[in-house]
Amino acid sequence: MDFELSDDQRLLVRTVADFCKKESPVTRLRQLRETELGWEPRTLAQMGELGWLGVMFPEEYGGLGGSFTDTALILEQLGMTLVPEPYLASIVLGGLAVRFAAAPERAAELLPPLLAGEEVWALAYAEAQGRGAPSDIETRATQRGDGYRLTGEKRWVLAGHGASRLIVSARTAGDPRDASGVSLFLVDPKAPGVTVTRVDCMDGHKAAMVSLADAPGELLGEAGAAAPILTRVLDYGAAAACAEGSGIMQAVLAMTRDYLCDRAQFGVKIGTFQALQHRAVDLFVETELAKSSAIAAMIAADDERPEERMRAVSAAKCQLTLSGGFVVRQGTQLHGGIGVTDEHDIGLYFKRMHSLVTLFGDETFHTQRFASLPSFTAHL
Amino acid sequence: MDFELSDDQRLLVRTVADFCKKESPVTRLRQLRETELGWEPRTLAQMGELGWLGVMFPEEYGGLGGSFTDTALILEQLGMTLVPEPYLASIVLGGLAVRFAAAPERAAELLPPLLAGEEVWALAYAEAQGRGAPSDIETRATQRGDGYRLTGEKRWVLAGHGASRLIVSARTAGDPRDASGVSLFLVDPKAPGVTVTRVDCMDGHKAAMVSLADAPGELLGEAGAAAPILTRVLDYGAAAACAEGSGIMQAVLAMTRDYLCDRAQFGVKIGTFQALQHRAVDLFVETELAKSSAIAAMIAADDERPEERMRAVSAAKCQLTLSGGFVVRQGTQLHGGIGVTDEHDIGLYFKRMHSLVTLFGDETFHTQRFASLPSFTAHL
Amino acid sequence: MDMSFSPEQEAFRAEVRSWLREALPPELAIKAEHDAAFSHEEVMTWHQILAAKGWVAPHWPKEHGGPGWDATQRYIFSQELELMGTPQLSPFGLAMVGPLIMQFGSAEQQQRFLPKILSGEEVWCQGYSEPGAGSDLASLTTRADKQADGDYLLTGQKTWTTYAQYADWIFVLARTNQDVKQQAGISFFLVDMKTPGITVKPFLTTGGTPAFCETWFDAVRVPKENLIGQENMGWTYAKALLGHERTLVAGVGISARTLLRAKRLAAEIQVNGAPLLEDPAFRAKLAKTEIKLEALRVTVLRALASAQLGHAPGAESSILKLRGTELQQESIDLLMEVIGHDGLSWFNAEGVVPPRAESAPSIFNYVRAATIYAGSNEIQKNIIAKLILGLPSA
Amino acid sequence: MDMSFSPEQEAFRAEVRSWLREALPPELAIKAEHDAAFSHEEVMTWHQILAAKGWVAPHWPKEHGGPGWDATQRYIFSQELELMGTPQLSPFGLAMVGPLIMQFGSAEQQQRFLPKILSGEEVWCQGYSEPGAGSDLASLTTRADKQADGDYLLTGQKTWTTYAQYADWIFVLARTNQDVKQQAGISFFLVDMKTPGITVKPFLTTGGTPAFCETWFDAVRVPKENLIGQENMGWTYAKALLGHERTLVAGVGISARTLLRAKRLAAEIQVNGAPLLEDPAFRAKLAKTEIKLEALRVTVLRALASAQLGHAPGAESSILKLRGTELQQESIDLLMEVIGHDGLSWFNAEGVVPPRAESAPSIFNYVRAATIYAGSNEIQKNIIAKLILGLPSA
Repeated sequence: MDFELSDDQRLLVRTVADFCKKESPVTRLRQLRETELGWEPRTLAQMGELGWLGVMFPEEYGGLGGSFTDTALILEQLGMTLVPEPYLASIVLGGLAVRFAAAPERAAELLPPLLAGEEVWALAYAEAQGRGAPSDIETRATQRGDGYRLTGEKRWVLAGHGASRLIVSARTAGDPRDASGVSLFLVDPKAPGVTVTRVDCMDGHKAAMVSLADAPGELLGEAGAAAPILTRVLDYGAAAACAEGSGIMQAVLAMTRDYLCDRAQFGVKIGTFQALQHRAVDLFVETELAKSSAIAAMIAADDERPEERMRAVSAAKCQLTLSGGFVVRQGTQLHGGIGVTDEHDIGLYFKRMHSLVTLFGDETFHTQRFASLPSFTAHL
Repeated sequence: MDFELSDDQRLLVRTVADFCKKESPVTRLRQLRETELGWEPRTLAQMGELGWLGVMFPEEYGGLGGSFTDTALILEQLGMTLVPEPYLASIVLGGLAVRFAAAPERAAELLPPLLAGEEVWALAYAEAQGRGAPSDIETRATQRGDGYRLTGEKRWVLAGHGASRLIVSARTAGDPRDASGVSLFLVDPKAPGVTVTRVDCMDGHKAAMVSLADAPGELLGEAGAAAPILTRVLDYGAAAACAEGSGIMQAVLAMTRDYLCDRAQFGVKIGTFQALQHRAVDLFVETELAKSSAIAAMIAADDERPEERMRAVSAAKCQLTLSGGFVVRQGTQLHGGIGVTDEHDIGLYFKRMHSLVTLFGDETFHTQRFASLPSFTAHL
Repeated sequence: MDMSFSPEQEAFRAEVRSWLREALPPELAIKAEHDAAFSHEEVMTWHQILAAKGWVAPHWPKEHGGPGWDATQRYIFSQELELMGTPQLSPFGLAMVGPLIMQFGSAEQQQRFLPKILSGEEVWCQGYSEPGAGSDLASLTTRADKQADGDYLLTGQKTWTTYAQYADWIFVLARTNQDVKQQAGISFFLVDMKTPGITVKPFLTTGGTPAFCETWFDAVRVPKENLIGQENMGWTYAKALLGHERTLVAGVGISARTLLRAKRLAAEIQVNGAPLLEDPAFRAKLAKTEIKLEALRVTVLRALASAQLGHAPGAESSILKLRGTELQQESIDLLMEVIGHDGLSWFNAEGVVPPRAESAPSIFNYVRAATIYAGSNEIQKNIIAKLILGLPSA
Repeated sequence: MDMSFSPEQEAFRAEVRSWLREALPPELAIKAEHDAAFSHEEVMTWHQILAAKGWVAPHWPKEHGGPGWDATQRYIFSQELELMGTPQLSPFGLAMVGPLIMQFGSAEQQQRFLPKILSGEEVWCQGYSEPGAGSDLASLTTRADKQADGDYLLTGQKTWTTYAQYADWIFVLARTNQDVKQQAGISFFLVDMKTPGITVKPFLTTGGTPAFCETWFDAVRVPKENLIGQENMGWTYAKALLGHERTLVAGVGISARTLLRAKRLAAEIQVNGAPLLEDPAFRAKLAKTEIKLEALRVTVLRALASAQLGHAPGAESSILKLRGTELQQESIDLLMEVIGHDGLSWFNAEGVVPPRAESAPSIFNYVRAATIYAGSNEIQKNIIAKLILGLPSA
């Protein structure tokens, strides 16, 4: 048992924190949310050069061979200043989907430019029904010659508007919600039959609605076996959300504390009011607890035993909803009027937290999953 | 729409409040919980003489022909000083079960001594399984000659240790949880085959475990039709719990406020600490809200339309759990160390609140019932 | 005690309901059906329709153009509006400065202003808060300097002037005496927004809409006729205003409407092959919020019934703002949980998300203001602790 | 970072588990299995068994008789105790005065007292709070007056002296200097309970058991050898003690055990013909508490891991008391909800309710003390606000 960062990790965290502070304060998100793309390709490339994108990928794919913990530590820092580059969408979701679904040699061909920050990928798994459950999809892929054609509607494809490759889930067999029969495909967003419509997200990010009408797709890995892979990738997504959310809470706690020390009303700093002090302590407590469960999830995310992984990830995602929801709400409340102006940064943290809470399984989903694992009824 | 008390009601409330203050402060419960019976027959008789017991019963049964609201107003006052006489157990549960189940002429024979405070009755409806659901019982009654014989185990029969009559639910047909087939019987606790074992309750009240082995019982009303009657009686019980609980909250709020004004630490009254002030306000808010929903329930309890009745009663019972649970917990917390000594009254309020929250359907039961009523999905 | 409605009251309900169905223009009815956001113009259209019917100000006395309803009728009317989802009227004229002018204004002021508030000809906004005076409103520094001719010159900055960009008039608290402390030197003015020297700059809330403005006054001349009551008594008037229609501030209708919307959407959204509304755990969650809202609704009724009997607002009315705004937030939070990933949507084209879901993300953000404005909930608690519970001051 | 256990650590776990199964006497094992309440004698029996094995003080250094385990081993040991439901040892000697004597006591004091704490020969209790000095402990008035011979005469009243009726020794904070303010004039004494002038009167808590006592000191002679460290430095020592094994105070094991008990009972209790544990809404409720408890458990692990590296307690350790006691209450509340009407039972004969449910009502009441004692949670928040968040003082 060891909660200490290695020297390499410590250096990594310091480097990312420096970058966020100096090169990507919250004003960057503010500017970039007004653009069509929402991020800067050259910043992404810079992250690639620094090795941040490939940190958890094997070396043969162009990565550094680290763990998901390394990725999570980066995301925690990026969360603190709301860095808008699509790390979670492109690297965690897109990259890991290909890593785990594609045959190793194909993955080795595909991944290097992604991890170098030269490309952006997007994972199109969600549809109108099913709340993003990997098996609850109606998009179908049918074999035509030596390729596949896909037809269906994918929703809220994060970073899909700016992606050079889409990884799309579709049924090659079975009915919606059947455990098997789900496959993953590589789809060129410019191919005939693919319509990508950019949509704006509350948090300033962008996404796409993707319409597929007999669109060509390349099967990744084995047909019909992608549901557990997607579940695993979405668990990485959930753990990533917890890490980023932990960064957000730390930032909100710090800015709230500063505001309480700074703002005067009734002739004194409002931080002297005991009711507000105790509320600030509640923020602190929730931030620390969510950090703990995020740590457990980032470590467990790499666990090969699905039950261990799911237990820690579901616990952390629930805790994120409880703690994160509380921290951004009460952080806003403690800021008073200024906190509900678009001008103040806290609203941007509030918005991003909602995305993280919503995506990759909400509280209801993860509470129920946690309660359905054998570990929940162990020792009875 | 009218939330004003009538002149008669106002007088009634004043009289009961005076009685509680002068003749039954909390010390009475403290003394009587050490006795075998737990209440004083002469006080009950006094209540009967004053007309408090029969207030909601028709005149032909020896009552005053009032409404349940009158009863609830009395219970609210009794709650304020934790008056130990078994009003809820004997009059609301026992009396109303006979009123609604028995043929009118039989009810007219039976009820007068109860309402005069000369007798105590107890309703034996709960068994080990089923959480007190009227139909989920295993006790059976079989016809023998012109009477019935009952066999089964009844649990937590409130006031059952001191009752001269037991009203017992048993199946005359059907299987556990069948909607029909439940009947109500009048059972003499001294009859052969009846074993009444006194048990102590946390709140200082007493109850009985009742074991029936081929015990004789008199059928009340129609065989097999008692489940809806029991549901109605238990709804009265729940509404009564809300009224009594409302009185408890008001008392706890008042004593907590007084303690905050009185206790000094760090050289000042602790009521000057803003965090404690705001907590006290939370107590106040919850007390007012619970009072509102208790009022709605006491009015709706007499409603002949089951859906209207169940909606208001379930809402109030849930609100009692939320508000009442909060008020006694935080009231205790605000009292600090003294609040967890047996010597201080607040612990007695805490205990009684738990009984009220637990009995006649807990939060889970009433939330689910509320959500299953057609009104919950009206206007969709 | 009685919570039922008499046959006359039920007949009144039927009359209101049938008139509303007729009167709400089809384009507004569709938006109402979908709980879409209404534009200022649409709100004013609806204001004028209600005004023409004589129903725009249910709580105004008959002599000033109210319909002469009792509290129960007003409650029934508000319930029917809630069920239809009609646009919410601006409160600044109807609920705030109107009643204040009735109570403290001169006969001339009443004749001059009240009819145009009723008709909607003149739209009002509120000039209370300042950048340095939020919760501590009495520390405001906008000054009104009396001139030789008795008029005033108004100088200062107000913020949170809701919809000032659409307003014809603003009511302003300003300091007329610099020498006395805090509340004592404040007066209450009615100011024409067209007066030279006024600059209005809308700013975005976190809801993404320009609901609020900064409003600057640079030596703005206010005629002496536009002072309400006596000089330096403005704080007293403003405080009395807080007593008006406190029941409105609970926003039970808003929360109930949001919950209804959440249920409607939950009935459509499929999770695990069944409507989300059928998920027992989620359904219990919705039920719990509805139960809390019911308790608040009865509390509002208690306050209304008490007011109808002419009693002063009781203890129960003080909790309405506190719990009402909390439940507004809790219900929109539930709605957002219902719509799931569609709640990510931010001002996209029509059709991207189901119509009923469209306005939710903006409200989800904006409604954070509810526990802050009109006296933050922390300030409310201070007041209750002191005035109702009588707890000692430090 | 790593949350897994090494093969050596797993082997250690196996050793602990198998020893516990052997060592726990059958009559205690049955009580443990049912989570029944243990008597003082039973607790001491278990103390002596652990002492004989050398495992009674996992956190004591080896030179004073600890087993020499690292933080992970101690954690594994505590997990295994939790899983078995073994009696909880009194903390006053082992976790409180023992470590304090190690840190601040003289060599003579260490030799005199530590072995008998370990062996269980001498049972300790704590004399801190007074009727007028609860949260404001520094306002205590018990006085220790120095005599000509250097000994002290102790006079005053202590309250909340947990299990003083069973104690051989008490550690006491008393005022040795009346002229300086608050904390400055307080000293720390070890007092033999057999000294003349001590009166102990147990009183009932709301849990219905005499867990606490009032303890009076009437000119009780305390030899000068029993002063810890320097005169007037007692507050400093007591504060340092708070740092010891803060992780214990979270009570994760207690809460986890309560949850397990709730689940076991919920699996047996039939509602609507199915186990309560299968009710999706109720199961989600249990899961949510377990999830919060998991977050706390990891927080404890973070604190332990940090301590193992010799770091000062980090920010994370300050929340353990706060959240840990809240979860102790939340989990017993759930247990009470599970047992339903059996939770009405109050010290009835065996068999009236299922064995696992028997002790629940008493604990349900008693555990309200957890958020009050050892520095109420409000005091904890004051401390965190000031020391960790650095918020300004009024």
